[in-house]
Amino acid sequence: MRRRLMRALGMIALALGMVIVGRGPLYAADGSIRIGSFLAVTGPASFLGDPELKTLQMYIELINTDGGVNGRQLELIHYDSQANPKNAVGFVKRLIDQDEVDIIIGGSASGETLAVMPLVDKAEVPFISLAGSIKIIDPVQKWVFKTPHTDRMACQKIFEHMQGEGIQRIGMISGTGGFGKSMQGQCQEVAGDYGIEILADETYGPKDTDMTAQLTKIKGTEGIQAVLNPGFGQGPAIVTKNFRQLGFEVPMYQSHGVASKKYIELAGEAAEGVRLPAAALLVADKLPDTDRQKPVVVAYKQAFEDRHGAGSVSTFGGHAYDALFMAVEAMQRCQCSDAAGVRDELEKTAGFMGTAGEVTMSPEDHLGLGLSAFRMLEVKGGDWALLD
Amino acid sequence: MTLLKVDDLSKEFGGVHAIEDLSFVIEPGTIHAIIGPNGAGKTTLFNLITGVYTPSAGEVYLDDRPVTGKAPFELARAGMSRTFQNLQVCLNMSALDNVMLGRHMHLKPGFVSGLLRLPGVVRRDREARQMCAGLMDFVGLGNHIHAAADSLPYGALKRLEIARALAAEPRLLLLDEPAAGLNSAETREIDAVIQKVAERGVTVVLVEHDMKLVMGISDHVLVLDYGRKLAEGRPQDIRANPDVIAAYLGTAHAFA
Amino acid sequence: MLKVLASPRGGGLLVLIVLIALLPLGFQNNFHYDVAIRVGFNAIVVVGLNLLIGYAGQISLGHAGFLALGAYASAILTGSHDWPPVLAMLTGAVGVGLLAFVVARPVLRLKGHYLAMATLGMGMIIAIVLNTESQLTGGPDGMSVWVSFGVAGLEANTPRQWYWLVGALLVVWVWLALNLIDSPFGRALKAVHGSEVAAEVVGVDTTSVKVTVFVVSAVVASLVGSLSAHYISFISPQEASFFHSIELVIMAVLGGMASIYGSLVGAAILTVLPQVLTAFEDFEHLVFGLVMMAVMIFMPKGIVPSLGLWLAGRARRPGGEAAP
Amino acid sequence: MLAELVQFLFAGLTAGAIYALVGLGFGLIYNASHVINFAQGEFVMLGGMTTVFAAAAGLPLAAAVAVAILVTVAAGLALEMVAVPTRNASVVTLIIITIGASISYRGAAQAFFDKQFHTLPSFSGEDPIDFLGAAILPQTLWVLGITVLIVIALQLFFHRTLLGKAVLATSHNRLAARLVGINVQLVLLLSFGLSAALGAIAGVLITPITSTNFEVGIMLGLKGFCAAILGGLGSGVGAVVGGLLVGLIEAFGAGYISSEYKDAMAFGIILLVLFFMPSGLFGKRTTERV
Repeated sequence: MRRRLMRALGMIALALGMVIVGRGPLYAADGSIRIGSFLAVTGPASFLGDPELKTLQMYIELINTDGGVNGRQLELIHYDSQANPKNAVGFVKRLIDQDEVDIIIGGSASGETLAVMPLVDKAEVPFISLAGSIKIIDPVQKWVFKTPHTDRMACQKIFEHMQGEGIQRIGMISGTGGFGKSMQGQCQEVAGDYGIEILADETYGPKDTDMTAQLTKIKGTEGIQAVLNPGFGQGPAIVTKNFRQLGFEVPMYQSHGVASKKYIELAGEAAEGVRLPAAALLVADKLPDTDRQKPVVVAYKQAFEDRHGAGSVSTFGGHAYDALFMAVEAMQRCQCSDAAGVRDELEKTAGFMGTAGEVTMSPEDHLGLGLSAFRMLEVKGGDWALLD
Repeated sequence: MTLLKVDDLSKEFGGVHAIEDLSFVIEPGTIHAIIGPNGAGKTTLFNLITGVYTPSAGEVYLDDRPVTGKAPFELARAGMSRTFQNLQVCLNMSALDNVMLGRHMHLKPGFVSGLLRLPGVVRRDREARQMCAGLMDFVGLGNHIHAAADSLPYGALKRLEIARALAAEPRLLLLDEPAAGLNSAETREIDAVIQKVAERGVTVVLVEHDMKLVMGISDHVLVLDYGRKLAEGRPQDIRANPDVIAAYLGTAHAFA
Repeated sequence: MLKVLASPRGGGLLVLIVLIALLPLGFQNNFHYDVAIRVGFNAIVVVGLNLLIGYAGQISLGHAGFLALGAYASAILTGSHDWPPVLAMLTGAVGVGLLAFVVARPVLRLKGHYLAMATLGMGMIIAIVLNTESQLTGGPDGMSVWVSFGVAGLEANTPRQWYWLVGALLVVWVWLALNLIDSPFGRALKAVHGSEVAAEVVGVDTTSVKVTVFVVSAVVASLVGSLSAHYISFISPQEASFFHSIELVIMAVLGGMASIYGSLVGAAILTVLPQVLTAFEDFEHLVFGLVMMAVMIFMPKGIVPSLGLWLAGRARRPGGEAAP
Repeated sequence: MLAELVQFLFAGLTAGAIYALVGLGFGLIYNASHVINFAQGEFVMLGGMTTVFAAAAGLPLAAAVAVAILVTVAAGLALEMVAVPTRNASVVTLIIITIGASISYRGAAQAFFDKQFHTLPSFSGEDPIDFLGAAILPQTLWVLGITVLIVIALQLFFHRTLLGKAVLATSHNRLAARLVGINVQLVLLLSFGLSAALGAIAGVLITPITSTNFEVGIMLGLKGFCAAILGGLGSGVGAVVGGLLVGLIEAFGAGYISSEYKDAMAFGIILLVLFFMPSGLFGKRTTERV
């Protein structure tokens, strides 16, 4: 009994010790602008949520040291949704009802974003999502905006490129997570527009360790001219390795779900020659100086990598950067932070230069990015290179 | 009419015959003992009769109807009840609740009626509680009625099993070594309990090592050796049977 | 009066009713209502699960699957087929009940860790089907539930309305569960845990008892799944995930096995704790794990039974019965 | 056709070998303590992650692996000291304690390492070897080879050494083992340590193929549990056969039937096996003694 008590007390002490290490929330002085956020910092989409949170934290700190927005400090209130829609719904209720935030930036994954949309609509809080699905902005909902390109655009960009290469018959292998599955559906829908036929359509689980079986099946399909892999996380890296292992002689296309240096690091040499659509951020240094996007992406890349290490930048963190600055600029334009004012001003965003591209919103378009904001990249010599 | 008839019963465990071609009959209203050296198959036989094991061959008849392969609860509802050599007491329940469990099939234990706590359920439960407290008194557990089962000593648990079996109001009661592990005073008490049960008209079959107990109260004795019948008859005949003496001389047991 | 208060069925229930009635006085906003409603939903499921795990001693690591099936039945039937919510909910519950009935017999023949594996596999298969059949279920992104829950013109729309609805359901279900465990059926349930063979030889059809409680716990999970789908207005296959199943079991065990009130405490702690622990940021999960281990090591029987024994010990009452 | 079949076979064997190692870890701890350790997958994660971070800190790979095994073994021993002495704890309580441990290990890895994916270089290059028309990675051969070596070593340990026999004796009857003078506490520590080491080795072996992050242990732990149960709890042969079977069902299921339902097929087959063999393929079939 005594021993058990000692062990239990030890554990409680350890837990309490964590309080000191992991500091509690810092409640800024009254009058601050409250930015609410729910991100998948852990769980299956943690590599999205992690850089997104780091970006928000870093820039809010920078903005505050520069005097804040409209003379007021920014305060970040953040919860880890673990990419679980039910958690996200709970946290958004907390952000709205308890924390009374002025704007919500978040939703690393599409499922959690879709889940909270009715809530923000009802509470009339401006919400900028960082997730990919086209369903978030089509049909347009009054209070919901988003920064990343849609999965549909990624499909279109890839197929456009394939068309240029004379590719007509492809095999597809998609992750069964939300991202992969949603993009798989979008690609199936738009493939016909580009005269592309999907001859083999395989999937893998987000935590699978080997995809040679599926790829062998694709390889055995007659007439495949390219393989497309919508998915994120470690899955695409394994697919890429298995793809090389099996000695495919056709090109591989990845999605914008792997748009970070991490992918090249994980897949190693196997990544050579892989093509994907992504924001210019990945090739910031290689952009011509005439490119209007260059200053923005170079600055973000530098700031992020200074703090978190070389090669750590990803387009995912960039989505959070875009959302934050779009919101900040809207607040500065209207000199306000009230929900309706900020929302209206967000909708009027025009010519905003973010990491994803140039954004011009309208009441009919809460994304404001064109297909041209995507660049086709190829992996060359262990780094990204512009294809077009 | 016979109460229980066992016909050419066999049970194999991985090629070993625990019971082989065993036949016997149990008449109503007797105390019937089954004896034999360790490993003779006595407990296996109980398990076969009560449906805990399924026989490899042969038939068991209750009231002349074949009951082989029926589930234990069906046999219990047909009037059979038993105790166990390795105690089977629900230690997560109170002592009284263990005995109340024995009343289960007499209480119309429906799910919905229990959920709604219908008046009939409450009334029957109250009556059963009284009856079971009486039974605990009867087996000598009168001062343990409110105890938790896991607080009772071994000897009390053995008697608790008997009370539980009696609560089911069986016509045929099978007792597996009721006196094992008890001291001589406790054994005498059990002896008395068994006789009183038999006087109420319940047919008792007991497996027992305590020869004094067996010879004192049994009307009829069946001797098993290596799963087969070695002898059968009245206690005084068994005592004189040369085969039985030979089998038992090899063991430490001595006749009283 | 004193006697009523002293009995768990009378006193505990009274305390519960008073607690539910008074809690809103301390609520400052809708978020507080939201947490309370979630506690209520979880508590209802966990009471059902505790009948299976705590009382009958049959572990299940797949009950989130049943909950999710109920949720999806409601979402699909009210959304795509315009069924009234109550009819959709009951249809889902009947379907889940039938499914549970069919799998119960072969699954419940298994014991211990093998039973854990089988129920886990069953839940995983449900989750995989929900994730894959996206035409019907919306796939991993989940689907919205637009229809408000209501019966005969009465609708639950505001957090307040949901609070009273869930509170009332919880009280009724706790009352029924307390009745049940104190009935002959409940005795049979506990006996299945204590000694299956002993129960059999006094006439308890243990298979039927186990199947009944398995089906009941599944149906309760399904009903709560339907209700929470309407409340949250969104469902995803993560409802059916292994983690959700485990979370429900942890609630039952942490609060106290074979303790109805323990289930309520377990549900409350595990629903509220993550909200509190968000303050630890990066250390949130580490602290959560440590707290869980500490509770189970210090109180291996769960919070309510352990506290009950401790109180009984302090009062020096011999042979204290475990709290129901 | 044959090439396809061989490709599927190796895909299944590679994944299966890892499941088998995790399954063996489950069995080792179960045998000694009757605890099902749901933190088993975290040992795999700790092995991989610690190696990655030790290597990044400048240690040569071999030294990094050694450090990783030591760290993981320490985590295993800590678990033994915390979880096992809990008296009056039911099976379910012990399961919850190990789940708490797995959450803690995951939380610690997330806080003290990071949340990114990491990989290690393959032990002998990435050039596939052609075998009957199928392309096999050298790392696959490492996985299979080391798994075979570990299985043989465990067999020798349990049947040829006094200590191994002591572990076996303890698993059969802890009280009897204590009575004949076996240091049961030592046996318990040994089993947890050995099991953690197995997990760490599995983590190191598979990281070059699949990469690792703080959450990879969840799925591997689950699959290892499947392996241990399918094979029959406590049976070493069972865990290996169970692990390989689960891996093969997934690979052939994905290759020949449906990649979306390959996991469901694996679970379905485990259910079917349990319906007919309630103690798994090689589990002890006990008749209830009453």
